[in-house]
Amino acid sequence: MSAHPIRMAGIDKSFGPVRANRAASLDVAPGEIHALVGENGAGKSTLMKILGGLVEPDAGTVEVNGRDVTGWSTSDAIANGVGVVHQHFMLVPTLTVAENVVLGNEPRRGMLFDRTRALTDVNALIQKTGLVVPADRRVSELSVGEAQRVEILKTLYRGAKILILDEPTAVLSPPDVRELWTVLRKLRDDGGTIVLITHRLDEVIDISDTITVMRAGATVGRMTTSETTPAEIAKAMVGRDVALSVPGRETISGPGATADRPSSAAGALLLEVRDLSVSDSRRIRVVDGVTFSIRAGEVLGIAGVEGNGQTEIVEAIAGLRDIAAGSVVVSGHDVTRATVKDRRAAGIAHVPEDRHRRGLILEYSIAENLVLGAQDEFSKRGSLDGARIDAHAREQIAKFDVRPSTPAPAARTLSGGNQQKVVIAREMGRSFTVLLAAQPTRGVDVGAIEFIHRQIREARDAGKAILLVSAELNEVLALADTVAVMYRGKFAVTMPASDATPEVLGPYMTGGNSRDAA
Amino acid sequence: MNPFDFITQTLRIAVPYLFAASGGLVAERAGIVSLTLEGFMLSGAFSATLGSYYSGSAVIGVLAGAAGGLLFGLLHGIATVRFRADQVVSGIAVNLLVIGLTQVILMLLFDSSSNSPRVEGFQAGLSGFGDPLVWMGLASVPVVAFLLYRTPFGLRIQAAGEHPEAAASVGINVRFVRYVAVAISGVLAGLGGVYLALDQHQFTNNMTAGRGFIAIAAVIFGRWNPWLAGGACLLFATAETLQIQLQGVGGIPSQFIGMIPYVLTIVALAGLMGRAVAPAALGRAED
Amino acid sequence: PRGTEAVADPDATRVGIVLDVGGRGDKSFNDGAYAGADSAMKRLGADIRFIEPGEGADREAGLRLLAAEGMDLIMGIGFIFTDDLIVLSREYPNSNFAGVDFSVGTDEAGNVIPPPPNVAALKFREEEGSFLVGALAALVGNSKRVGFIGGMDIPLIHKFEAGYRAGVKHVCPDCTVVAQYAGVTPEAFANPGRGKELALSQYQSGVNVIFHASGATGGGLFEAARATGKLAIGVDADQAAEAPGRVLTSMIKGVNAAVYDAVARVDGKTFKGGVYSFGLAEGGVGYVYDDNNRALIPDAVHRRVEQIKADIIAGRIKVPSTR
Amino acid sequence: MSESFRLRAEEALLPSIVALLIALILGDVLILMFGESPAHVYSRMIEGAWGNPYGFAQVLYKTTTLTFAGLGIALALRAGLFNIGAEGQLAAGAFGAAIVGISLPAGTPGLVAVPLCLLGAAAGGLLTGGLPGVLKAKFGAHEVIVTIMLNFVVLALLNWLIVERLRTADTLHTPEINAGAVPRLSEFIPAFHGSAANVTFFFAIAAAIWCWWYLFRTPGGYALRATGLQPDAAEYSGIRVGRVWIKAMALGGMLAALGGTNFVLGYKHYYEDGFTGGSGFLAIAVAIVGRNHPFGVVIAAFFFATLSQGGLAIHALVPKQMVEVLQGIVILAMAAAVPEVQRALRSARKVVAA
Ligand SMILES: Nc1ncnc2c1ncn2[C@@H]1O[C@H](COP(=O)(O)OP(=O)(O)OP(=O)(O)O)[C@@H](O)[C@H]1O
Ligand SMILES: Nc1ncnc2c1ncn2[C@@H]1O[C@H](COP(=O)(O)OP(=O)(O)OP(=O)(O)O)[C@@H](O)[C@H]1O
Ligand SMILES: [Mg+2]
Ligand SMILES: [Mg+2]
Repeated sequence: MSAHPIRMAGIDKSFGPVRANRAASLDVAPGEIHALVGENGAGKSTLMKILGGLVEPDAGTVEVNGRDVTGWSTSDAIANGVGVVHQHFMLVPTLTVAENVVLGNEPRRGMLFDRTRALTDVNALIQKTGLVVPADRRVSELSVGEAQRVEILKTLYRGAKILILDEPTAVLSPPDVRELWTVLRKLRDDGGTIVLITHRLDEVIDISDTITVMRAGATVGRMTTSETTPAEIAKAMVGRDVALSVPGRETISGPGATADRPSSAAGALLLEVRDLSVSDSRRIRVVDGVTFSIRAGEVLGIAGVEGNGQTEIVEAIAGLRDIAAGSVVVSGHDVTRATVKDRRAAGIAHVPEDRHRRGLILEYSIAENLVLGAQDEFSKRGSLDGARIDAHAREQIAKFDVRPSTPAPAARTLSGGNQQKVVIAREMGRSFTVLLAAQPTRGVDVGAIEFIHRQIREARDAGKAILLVSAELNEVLALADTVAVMYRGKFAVTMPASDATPEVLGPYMTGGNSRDAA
Repeated sequence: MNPFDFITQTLRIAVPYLFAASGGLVAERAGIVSLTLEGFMLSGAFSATLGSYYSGSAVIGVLAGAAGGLLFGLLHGIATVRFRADQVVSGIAVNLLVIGLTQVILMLLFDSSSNSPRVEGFQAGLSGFGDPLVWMGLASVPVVAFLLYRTPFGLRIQAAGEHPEAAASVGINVRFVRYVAVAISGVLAGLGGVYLALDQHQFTNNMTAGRGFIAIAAVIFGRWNPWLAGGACLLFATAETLQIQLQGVGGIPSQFIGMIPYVLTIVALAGLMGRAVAPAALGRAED
Repeated sequence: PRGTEAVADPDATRVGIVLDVGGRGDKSFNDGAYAGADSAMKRLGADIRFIEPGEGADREAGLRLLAAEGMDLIMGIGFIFTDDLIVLSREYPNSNFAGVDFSVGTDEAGNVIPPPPNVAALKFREEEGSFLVGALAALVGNSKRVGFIGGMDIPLIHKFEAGYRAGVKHVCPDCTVVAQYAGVTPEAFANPGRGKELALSQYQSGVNVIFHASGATGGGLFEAARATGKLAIGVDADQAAEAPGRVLTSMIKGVNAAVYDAVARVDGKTFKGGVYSFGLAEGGVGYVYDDNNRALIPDAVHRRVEQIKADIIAGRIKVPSTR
Repeated sequence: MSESFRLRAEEALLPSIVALLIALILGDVLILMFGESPAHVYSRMIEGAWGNPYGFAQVLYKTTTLTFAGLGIALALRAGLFNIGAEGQLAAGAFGAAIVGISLPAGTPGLVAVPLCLLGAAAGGLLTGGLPGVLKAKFGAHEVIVTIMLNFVVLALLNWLIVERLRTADTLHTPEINAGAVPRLSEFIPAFHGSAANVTFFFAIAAAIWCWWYLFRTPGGYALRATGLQPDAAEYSGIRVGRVWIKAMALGGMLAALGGTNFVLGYKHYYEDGFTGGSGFLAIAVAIVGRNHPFGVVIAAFFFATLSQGGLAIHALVPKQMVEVLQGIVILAMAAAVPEVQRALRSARKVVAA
């Protein structure tokens, strides 16, 4: 078998003005685990979608096992043993695990869907691969880790020999990641070929055999894992030497980052959360009796695997979710039952985790977005004060270095990083005492991350109380004074950042050391 | 009125609702909003009348009626799936188009703005149960439940309505699934109209009289579950039978008795069932 | 025969007719008017134009168009034209106007307010015809329950019900009249499915004869009559063909005759405004008795009904027009 | 600035123009099926609508009702809600105005009576539009279904009030109002003599200007549009989405209801069962063809009014229902063409820009 399983060359793909891929190439040898790395928006997912038949390239050729398959469809890809596990879950929540796994390839008895066989087949596959999930459960009831396993089961069920995984570890806890590695190695040893996308350079070093680096849509490097270092990979990704503050487990700005901190814990109590409980729409407690407080000049960082209640905590404090029990006090004012508007008036600023859904009105201009929530203050005798809104926008744009630097463009037309800057500018550009920052650097590039981190540090130094939630453990470690780990709706542990390391916190993230497990 | 008559009357009244609601359910589960049921029914009724009139055969009438529903089902499909037109807007347009076209053609062919000549129908008998369409209407609920839950295609319909991207990622042609679903809904709702027309042995202008909207209410009332939606159809039909039986009793004005199904729907939407659990991708164009 | 732009004789009487919402081909009211106009065209050589309005404001627009063209007679078909005719007749005092079912108001003292001098209000005493078919239904029906199905639940239709009810009671004081309406919106005149279920439930409750005043909804009644073998009574025109052998009779409303008559008067230069009420005496309403239904009506019954008719004409029986 | 204005105008107008062209072509085919010449039919239509002062004034009359109802629908749509209830709201508004007008003593000065009648109309709209808004906000009841159902309920209720409570002999209308009438346009422009067009037309234009100001120049409108575009983001920013929904539906209902005064205060001076004649449904098309912009709504209302008035002039040539068919085609073409043309437009610009 001399033909390479994957050979892509000269791939071009544009989405409107965005050139997602430009003359990108990829060459994967048989039986290897190949890592595909690059900054946000570098074009990794697009390249893999082209390989998986989801997206058609504008130019270039795709060869699979030596055959030209350029422009094939998803079903062609599946039929030829190419399986993609997408960055965003592609599962139908109302169907069961087994139904999701066999969807599109259903076992039949006559013209009927053979549900029994689907179940036995999927259970057999679970046995064989060790990807344990309850096959007859609805997907909506699964944890993210389980859902991730279902995604992999889906591709294997279709007999995938070439497996593409787009950031499968983003939502997994360290033990889950280790389990995944076992599965992937086994698949490789059974003759499979694996392409893995991840932002975590330690993982790249851990698992891959070969690495392809992408930057701005193009392939800029190809290296053998055993012959390179994280720093070298990072340099290739960004195109210059970087003091790695890019999240990546071993490359974070270590304990030194905390050294420049002024001694905190002296300020006034600005945010007090007591016995906070939040239920989801199915009345399941997703936040379960959490208590903490933050003083002026303090950053509390919440780490944890996503989906353990972090989103809900922030949204409950911000007033976007009903509080089932407990209380929230801001600067001495009880806001437990207050409206979003009143909480904002009480001093809460909020950088939401999903800027597209919550943080911005994408059709509105930059200027309009910069007054979102404050529109009443920017009006005069019942009318919006256009001149003031414009002046305000110019000021904030300059201060937060938003590009393009004019107020008129719609937020939709900005890049992700600049969209996030608009949100930050609005929330931090007004007076506040408590900042809720949820995934503040998600999906933004290195330069922007530096900028945002600086803003957060400055706010802390100015005596604000900051609640930082991030999926990036390293970000939490870099910014927080106190670190809490959330697991299943509770704080599994709270400790000073100076004592915290990934090794110490890791087990708590999966319930290993949690107090109620003890 | 004896219980037998009460039940048979309720079932006869339910037949067009059952057809239309079953059809609407298939389309909605695939993610296509079904405000079109009224138009599908009317086009079914009209085509059935033409088919029966020109062939002299009720069976041909049924086939023609199904084809009429299919035609406008596909039109709605092309507008919303191919051109990604807003599904509510397209629905309103389709309804308007059918009302206008049926009248124009009625005028053209029969020089009448109100009704067609008498056509061949089925020997329904006194209870109405001699009409095969009654049985088909009653069967449409289990058939749709079977389609949705027991066939591979049903699984794909559900996937297309809940998470079209996920369906597409495993090689399912979501557009095709939606076309088929909206075509099925056109045929089924069309058959509801066929029943009305052939039972009357003629087409009367606008003879569906809002039944398509009651059917869509039944789908929502039934929380997009075929069995519950079928139950809702029977509930509405029972309300109507009661309305027929109660008229003139107790001095309640007919206007108020006539409101029962509508008020029932509003109350149900507001109170009894809580938040709707519509298919997640309902109304969203696939891209 | 849509061509209304036929070559016109310059001396012909020119007539313009604005039809009610249902428009041409409704097989009842508007078609009655059309038939009357048609025979006026054929027999009197009149030149007649029709307008079919869409929504409310188009009614006046239609009348106005015709008046502006200097028509000799302008007609509005339906009570809904009443106000529009009054307005136009004042503006065009030298034109003649006629309104079928024109609604004649009364002042506070209960006296009739006459229409303007150039307007002929063509009214029908539907209750008289309904009275006769009510009596017939009770006499032939062989049941203490007699049925009525109305279209939209409105005063105009209540007139039919009131006369019918009185007719039933006149010959059978202990009979019950089961009166039901198909709805409260204009759709109630075009819902045969509902009509059929109403009829079936009446028949199943022991009713043997049902009279309808419900437009196309009545189609359902005739289907029910065919299915059950029981009897139905038609309205406005002779509806015997709707269910051969099962139509006891039809309550005729002579819209065609009234329209023809108005055109003829204009043609003969004898047109005068005022209220023209068409009842049994004038032959404006009546019931069908011919070869189609002779077998259904025993001679004795026929004689009795004819006697009642004579009594009404002679004023010996007062027929109510409200419920 | 002028460049961006040109682009925006292009994006706003081009889809409508393409849709109308498509409808025109399909209309041609239908007319040909009747053996008539499309050019002849269309010219008769235009002539009937714009060819004489009376016809033109009738167009203005119809524009008035459609503008009000279209604004009501557009306002709700801007908040992300589909108001299919304009038919019932028109009727409720007309009835409300009539009731107030009837109760006022004869001879009440117009400056007092007209505003009171308008308030009566608005109250009717507040009830019929506000209820679906409240049910949506409080219980998540789907506004499309609720408004459709409410149409039936409102029409039945008004029918009962007319027939059983306010009965006037033989007819289906309330008694005439004593006070609150609005002058006809023919009092100022004699050529409009006889037309139903009245001063309410200017109320409609004023309402459109107010809507524009409200939507695009006030914090309330800012919040309303934000809610329609991204309810989650609106909620995040402190906008109370449920309240905005209620407000938008109530305001929309009131606007649509004011359309009823065109008939009651300006034309017949009574409420008549069935006077709406489907304007409330046609207004959905008006809102959509007008792209939910208040001024677009006025233009679209004028267009559909022309179609309706012109339709009267072509009876002798094609059946009157042709107009309904044409309306259906216009809406469908519009709905299908808009996303398509916008995409085409964007990619064309990209090519130019690249
Ligand atoms: N469907 C689309 N429409 C428009 N732009 C798109 C689309 N998909 C991707 N893009 C853009 O193409 C570029 C490449 O995106 P892609 O998802 O391939 O990046 P990535 O390397 O996977 O990034 P990340 O690490 O954030 O997942 C980005 O600028 C992205 O916004
Ligand atoms: N789904 C989408 N549809 C349309 N355009 C998109 C989509 N996703 C991204 N884009 C566009 O692609 C461009 C890049 O977006 P993306 O969020 O990937 O930027 P980025 O590379 O992360 O930016 P930055 O460098 O500022 O972080 C933007 O212009 C954005 O508007
Ligand atoms: Mg990005
Ligand atoms: Mg990606």
